[in-house]
Amino acid sequence: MTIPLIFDVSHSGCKTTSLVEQTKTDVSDIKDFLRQDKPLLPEVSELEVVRHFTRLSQQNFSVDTHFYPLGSCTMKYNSRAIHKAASLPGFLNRHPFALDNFSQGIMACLYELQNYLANITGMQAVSLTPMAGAQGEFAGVAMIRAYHESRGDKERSEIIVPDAAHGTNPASAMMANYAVREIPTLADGDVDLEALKAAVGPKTAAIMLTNPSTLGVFERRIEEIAKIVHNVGGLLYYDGANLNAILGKARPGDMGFDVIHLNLHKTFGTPHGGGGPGSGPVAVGKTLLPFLPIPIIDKKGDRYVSLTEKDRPQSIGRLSAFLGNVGIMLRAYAYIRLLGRQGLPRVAEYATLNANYLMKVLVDAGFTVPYPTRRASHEFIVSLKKELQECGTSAKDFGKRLLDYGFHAPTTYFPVLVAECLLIEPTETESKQEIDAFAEVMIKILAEAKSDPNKVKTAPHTMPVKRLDDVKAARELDIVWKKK
Amino acid sequence: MTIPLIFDVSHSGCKTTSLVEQTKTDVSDIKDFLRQDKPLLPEVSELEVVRHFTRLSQQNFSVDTHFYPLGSCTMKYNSRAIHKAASLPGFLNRHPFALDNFSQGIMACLYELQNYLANITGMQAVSLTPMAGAQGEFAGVAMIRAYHESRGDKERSEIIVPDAAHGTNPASAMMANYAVREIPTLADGDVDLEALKAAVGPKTAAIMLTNPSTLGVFERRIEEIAKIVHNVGGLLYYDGANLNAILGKARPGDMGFDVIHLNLHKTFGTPHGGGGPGSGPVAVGKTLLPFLPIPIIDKKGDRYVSLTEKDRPQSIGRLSAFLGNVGIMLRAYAYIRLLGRQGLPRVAEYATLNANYLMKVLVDAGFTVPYPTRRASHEFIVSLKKELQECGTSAKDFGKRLLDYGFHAPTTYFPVLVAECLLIEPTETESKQEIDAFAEVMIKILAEAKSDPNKVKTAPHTMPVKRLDDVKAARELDIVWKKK
Amino acid sequence: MPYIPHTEQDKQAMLAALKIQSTDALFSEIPETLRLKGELKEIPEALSEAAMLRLMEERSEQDKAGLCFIGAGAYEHNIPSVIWDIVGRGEYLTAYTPYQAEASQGTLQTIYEYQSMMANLMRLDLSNASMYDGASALAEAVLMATRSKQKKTVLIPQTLSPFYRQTIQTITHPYSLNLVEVPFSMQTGRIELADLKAYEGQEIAALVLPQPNFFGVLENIDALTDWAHEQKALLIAAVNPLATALLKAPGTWGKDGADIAVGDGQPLGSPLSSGGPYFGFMCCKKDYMRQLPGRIVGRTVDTEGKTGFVLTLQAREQHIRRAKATSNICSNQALMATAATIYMSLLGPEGMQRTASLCHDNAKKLCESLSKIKGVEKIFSAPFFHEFVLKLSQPVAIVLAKLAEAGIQGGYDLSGAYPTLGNALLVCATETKTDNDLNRYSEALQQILRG
Amino acid sequence: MPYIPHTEQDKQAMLAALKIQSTDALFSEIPETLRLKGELKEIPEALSEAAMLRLMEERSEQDKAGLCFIGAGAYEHNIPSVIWDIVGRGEYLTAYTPYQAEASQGTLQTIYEYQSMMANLMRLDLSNASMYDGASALAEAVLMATRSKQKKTVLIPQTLSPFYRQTIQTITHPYSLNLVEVPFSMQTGRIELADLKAYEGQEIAALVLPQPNFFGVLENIDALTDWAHEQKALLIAAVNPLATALLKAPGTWGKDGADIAVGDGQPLGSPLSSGGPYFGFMCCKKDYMRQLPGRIVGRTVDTEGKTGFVLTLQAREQHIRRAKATSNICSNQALMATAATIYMSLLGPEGMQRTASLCHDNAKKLCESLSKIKGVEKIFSAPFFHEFVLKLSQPVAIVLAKLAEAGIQGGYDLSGAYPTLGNALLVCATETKTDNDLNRYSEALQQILRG
Ligand SMILES: Cc1ncc(COP(=O)(O)O)c(C=O)c1O
Ligand SMILES: Cc1ncc(COP(=O)(O)O)c(C=O)c1O
Repeated sequence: MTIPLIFDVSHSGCKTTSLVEQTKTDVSDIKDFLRQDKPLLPEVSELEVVRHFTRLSQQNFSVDTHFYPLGSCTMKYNSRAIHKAASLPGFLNRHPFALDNFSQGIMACLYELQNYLANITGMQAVSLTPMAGAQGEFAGVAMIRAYHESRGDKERSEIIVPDAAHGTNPASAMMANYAVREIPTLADGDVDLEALKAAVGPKTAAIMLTNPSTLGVFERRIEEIAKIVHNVGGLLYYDGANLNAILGKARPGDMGFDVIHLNLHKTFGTPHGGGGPGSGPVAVGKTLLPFLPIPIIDKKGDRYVSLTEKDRPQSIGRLSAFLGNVGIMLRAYAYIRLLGRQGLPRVAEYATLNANYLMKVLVDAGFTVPYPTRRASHEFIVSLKKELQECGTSAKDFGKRLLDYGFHAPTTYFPVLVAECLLIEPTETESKQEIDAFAEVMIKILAEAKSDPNKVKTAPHTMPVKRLDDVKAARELDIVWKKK
Repeated sequence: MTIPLIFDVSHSGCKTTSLVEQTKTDVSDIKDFLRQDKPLLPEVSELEVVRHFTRLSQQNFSVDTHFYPLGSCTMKYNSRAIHKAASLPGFLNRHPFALDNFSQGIMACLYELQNYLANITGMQAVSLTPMAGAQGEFAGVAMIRAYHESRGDKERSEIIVPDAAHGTNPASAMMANYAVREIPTLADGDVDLEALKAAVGPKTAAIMLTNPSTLGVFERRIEEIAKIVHNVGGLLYYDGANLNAILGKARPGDMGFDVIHLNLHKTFGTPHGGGGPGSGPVAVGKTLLPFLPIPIIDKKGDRYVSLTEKDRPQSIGRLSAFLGNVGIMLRAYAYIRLLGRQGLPRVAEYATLNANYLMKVLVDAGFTVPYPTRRASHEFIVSLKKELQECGTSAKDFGKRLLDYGFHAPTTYFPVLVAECLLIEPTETESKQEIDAFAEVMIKILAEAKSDPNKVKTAPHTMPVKRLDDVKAARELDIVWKKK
Repeated sequence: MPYIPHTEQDKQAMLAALKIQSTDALFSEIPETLRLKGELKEIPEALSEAAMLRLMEERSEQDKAGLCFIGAGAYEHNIPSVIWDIVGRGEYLTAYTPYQAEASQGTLQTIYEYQSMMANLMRLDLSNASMYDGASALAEAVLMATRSKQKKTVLIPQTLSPFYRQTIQTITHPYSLNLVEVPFSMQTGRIELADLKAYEGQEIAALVLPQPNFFGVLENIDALTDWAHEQKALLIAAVNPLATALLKAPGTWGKDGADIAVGDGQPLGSPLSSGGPYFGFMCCKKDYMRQLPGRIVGRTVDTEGKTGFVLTLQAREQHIRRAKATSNICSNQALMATAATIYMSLLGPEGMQRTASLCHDNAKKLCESLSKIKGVEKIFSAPFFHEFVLKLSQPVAIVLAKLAEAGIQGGYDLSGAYPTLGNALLVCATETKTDNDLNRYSEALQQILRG
Repeated sequence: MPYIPHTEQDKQAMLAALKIQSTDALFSEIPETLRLKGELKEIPEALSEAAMLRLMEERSEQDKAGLCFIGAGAYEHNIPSVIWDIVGRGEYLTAYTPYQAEASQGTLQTIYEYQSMMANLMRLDLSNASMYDGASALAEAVLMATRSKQKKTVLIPQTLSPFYRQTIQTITHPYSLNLVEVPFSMQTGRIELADLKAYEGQEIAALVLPQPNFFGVLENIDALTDWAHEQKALLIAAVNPLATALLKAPGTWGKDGADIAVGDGQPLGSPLSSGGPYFGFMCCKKDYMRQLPGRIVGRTVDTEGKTGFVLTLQAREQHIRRAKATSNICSNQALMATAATIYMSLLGPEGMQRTASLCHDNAKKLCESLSKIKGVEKIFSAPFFHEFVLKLSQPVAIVLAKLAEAGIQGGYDLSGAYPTLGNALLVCATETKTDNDLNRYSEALQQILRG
């Protein structure tokens, strides 16, 4: 059932008067500044709003309703307790410029969170301010730039990125005005060290790595890589989107990384909100300490204070108007308090157990994995190249068909270097039963691909809409509703 | 898609440890009292619980998702603001036995609500304690019994109820150990006064009436009825489930009623919760004042106090352990504050306008109404007797087919005296557009009944389940899940 | 206009369709004498949503009291955050009683699961879909027993909540039952088997048996149940459902088990909320099924054989049987039962047992430390669950007022309902209390009784 | 284990399938030297949900401050109760970016409606799906303008929030732009056309123009927009979207309208929340569409011709274009944009205009009464929206501390960012304030400055 646009429900003159005080107002003193037209917004009743958006919401798959094994996204359970904690009126109503005297409670949470994240990553210090992973990446690369600039080292114009990297890595390098140099991956999923050695040099500002990589394997020669890059004066950036795999098991700081960003909205169980808000704190080692973005929470005696550019003259500065996505930080803080010291490593154990188990079941059933000799991290790749060749069913088709069976699709066509790939990340919060059920459906679709490929190629069949036309969307662009 | 039972998702040993403190406890001192078996409850993860009940909830129609014109139920919009008001932590966390000093805020709300309801109904005083309409009815009839008993009038053993009455009316009379005497309705929908006159006498304890009646018309000779009953020493009970129709337009107290109950969960916009909780306050005139159930909130100087049996020795007593459904009372209080003095009569105006308009559209389209010469109140009846005879499609079939078109069914087969009836109550919170859309679908189904009656008779076709087997449910009773 | 979607244009179009000038004409059948002329004077002018919320916030803040050690039938428990986020979803919150089964499978399956959990928890054959509250459920159980047994005498221990006893009184009054109050032992705080001797040989329909009783004390359930059955009376258990996860289930009391179990479901996820909404539950042996009041959901199949759920056994109910129904109950407390279903699912058997144990532990600790204070004496000797009775050297009302100043809601004053107990205070500690909370109470009480 | 559903049995079965003894083996590819040996020492022991909530409640209560008259970029507004009840539904809250369109129509249609509302509100051709916040959105707009114009100079008024200016600095730093700060008139508190003369003839990529500006003052937008266009520069409007319902829409500024409009969406339903999450919005003329950063949703059809929604124009984005994308943004602030969509739907054009008018009215009233106080002077002459600047006879920090004691958060201290203004205080009053609230402020300030 498609749902009409809220604009189509609109009837001119309809309003809910209880939402705004109906007293008379006088704006005659600013009459030259006033808008003459009535903004073209919907005019609907409160019930119409409730019904519209409630029904719209029901058309979504979500963690709360479906297994959502989207690789590189860590779609774990988003605890309602941490949502409640962050939604306490005292937190919601606090103005970012409340006086320090009225901010000790929240600063205590943020200060402790900084320390927890430093401990978890094995780094020296943390700034929570980046608003998402990509902004964390930008902050990290900007710190790398600031570091080289502070040393008068102006030659460094390149950032090295493996071909398996997430798109934000090269894009963040670009945002920091670096040229991107891609290096290939070996057949076993590790970085090609020879290519790396050939690539590094005086122009190398840094390398950006994800470990475990987006191929779902741990980069085993990471220490060697660190040595190679450090030897030429470059720094190491760690993309922490995959931290769920090694939480409490290994730490980027110990691997030789100089800077890392975390995705609180992945590893630390904060909800994705249909695309955001997230939070992408950065953590640094000693080298980059002075450059951390502000604000940072510090403790002076028993009082918490917020450090600004005055306290941190070498800081790359501020990335947004206030403190970042504080509501998400509070959720991550609460999450860590709930799991505790023992709970965090358990996350990595069960996330990895689930991924390896599911991979095993699928391999046994005839699916192809590109790195069959490797342990999966918290996620793994299945390639459907063979199925495409033999049955004409693509990774996209498999993904869409999964929807019909009540499972969200894995990530498709990423990383780009594996043809027809599904990147599957079950997370630790899914049960063996759920994973078995998913595997069963995968196997069923594999059979369908052979017996009734058209069924798979035209999927989904049970969603509110059938397969949508992306090409038309881009060609005959309709991105803003207009009054007819 | 059917959803497995939570018991089928259960896997022994699964639990969410964060929900309960994991410290050691010692119950050895009560070991003789302990249960030896593990209660057969589900063992599931928090995510499994969230997913299960979220998905279950999506299988419901509700006011928030669908037009729900269920007659006699007043399925109006349930304001989220009043839900929020009643869910304030200060209200949720208050113990019913908190000291009076810590109860002035809540008692202020309840005291004012009593006064508002007295004013709205034109009665002298109110007790909020009944937990639903039916308990309000019991309280009312019990007061009537107490009144007659207090006068030593022991002969009165009958309560008169029109045949159109809601089932709770005779059932409540029975609960108060009265015999029920039914009187018929005339062809124009009013009570048969001759039958009434013949029925009343020294045995008459009271008459129970709904006005507007459940036939969707206003009982025009209510003053005469009052006189007839009062003349023989009987009292008049008003079932206030239909108060939405006359809110601020006419008052039961002015019509001669001695006692009434209200359904806060109908007229005052509190949510129905899939069957409850509701709240059924009773209001009385002077005659029954001493008998009101306790507790009642009173004001002594500028302090609020709760009256008990000591203050009200003639009270019928207490109907539950505490104050009744306080959370629902708070919602109704907030609702009245939001609508205000002008807003309440507007409810009746638009509820009645919607009903009359919809009736007109349907009549024009060929539907049969049993009282074509009458104004509809806030609801009206359509009889599908003709359609059943001609096409074999019943009121039930129409109701089920409506579901396929995204509308909840009206009340079916009530009141019992109109064959194949649909009792339709649109409420004031539905727009003309929605009502037009509903009418259009009704007309479409009427056409289907003629062209493709089987489609209608086997509806619904698009719900999570097809038509369910009631007979099997009652014959092969399965009302508790058992471990296989 | 709050919540009215009509524009002036809509209204005019509708009036035109009806061929009338104004909405006044819609009320023309109401006799002129009965038309309300003026305004509703008691009703204030409309508030905006924000103003209303601010008012309500002030009122709710005004009542903020300290740490809660009051029980007496309503108990502070931790409520997992999941519960009300789900129960508050529009699809649960704003649906009606699930008459249209195919469009109400969410509510229906939930209630079926509820019935299953309650019956399993109580170890009885079946459960209805909920009653108003524990007290009214018990009153209905008493009626049910007298109907089943065709006898009028019901034994009601004084260890049953006085509020429950009053409710039974009110609700059964029209049927002139013989409600006999059974006194308790001043020493143990419970009904002693020996004291029941007096009632032997009478025509008893039922014995009501609370567990734990109003004093928090654990009754001697097995012996009393067997006694009732020897008298050919029904045994109606009135239990705390959370405690039942830890304590013997009613269905296993004595040789044959309780016949009916009722109680208040509040401990299973309902906030205190000044006393409501909570919900009553009612379970029984299958022999009494057709006497059971209230709604029942059954599992069945659709025309294609797929599992589904419907309201069933409706021939007991008011909307079918009218004056011959088992009760007049129509709306119940479905939403609170939904909360309880989620509560039980989240905690599971282990979590509920553990929670009950934590309650017991905290109450024991608190009782120990309070009864060491000079001027405080624990008066009953029998074991208790999470409430206990103390006798104070000063009037309870005065002590409670002073405790309130120290940020402590000290308990329920028994001196009104049980004057023979003297300055008796009923104190409750649940799993919500930390050691620090318990200490705060003892310290404050010590201070007060010393001063 | 919190949130891990595996029973010991499940775990053993899975290990057995993998033919390993323990989960340790799963980490065997991590070099031994890198395996973390000890524990995470900084992380405390796990808390139960109840203990965690109690801690967080204490922390949040600890920060409870008085009536809020602070603005400076984050504004207290009434948030209709509907909004977060719906936004908090699991289906919105726990979905990912809507890559799988057919299983994400809820989010996609919502964003399409969001884009439509924002574009209509701004009177510009299009809107993206959201940015992180107003400041970073503006920085991206500056980059977008310099890319489009292939020029490096951008004029940035000092009436723009200092925090926005710092953010632009940080984000554009790698590109070594020429960011020129334009001073404001100390008399009017805004940029005067005459003062722009100095920049004429330079190679200007864009002029940034805040409305209202950081002081709350209304800029002379028409003249300044025309000036920018005469210089062949783009005009980037940085606006408060709620104010825009009342004030001239950027798309209608001057003869040709602003080219890009950005701002912070917080006033549209996001709670203050210590500064985030809010969201940035970004709208522009269609000429700049391919330069726009961030996600965009388009309307299309399915294979049966039914309407549906998908992410579109992805060739601008990092996951397709990598180092050649228009930005690195990936996750945005979708949920807050959802809240804004519901906010705008609820209030509608009339409600938003009325709200903005109430803000203005309250600010005017407060400004009048405060500036009557001895020791208080309103320093700017140009009209303002809902914020204004006062000069005090005492240091602002001291006055604010005293106001706080009286339960009033008096405003934002400008003396740090604008030392030349002296003891300057930026005060904001929105529609949340009653006359009584305004009086409380004046009385308190009077008291403080008198004493
Ligand atoms: C590996 C990796 N790095 C970075 C990001 C970017 O994170 P964000 O979307 O929070 O900007 C993602 C998100 O999908 C990712 O998977
Ligand atoms: C006319 C009428 N009276 C009484 C009742 C009973 O109200 P409750 O369900 O609250 O007990 C109803 C409910 O449907 C009704 O419609």
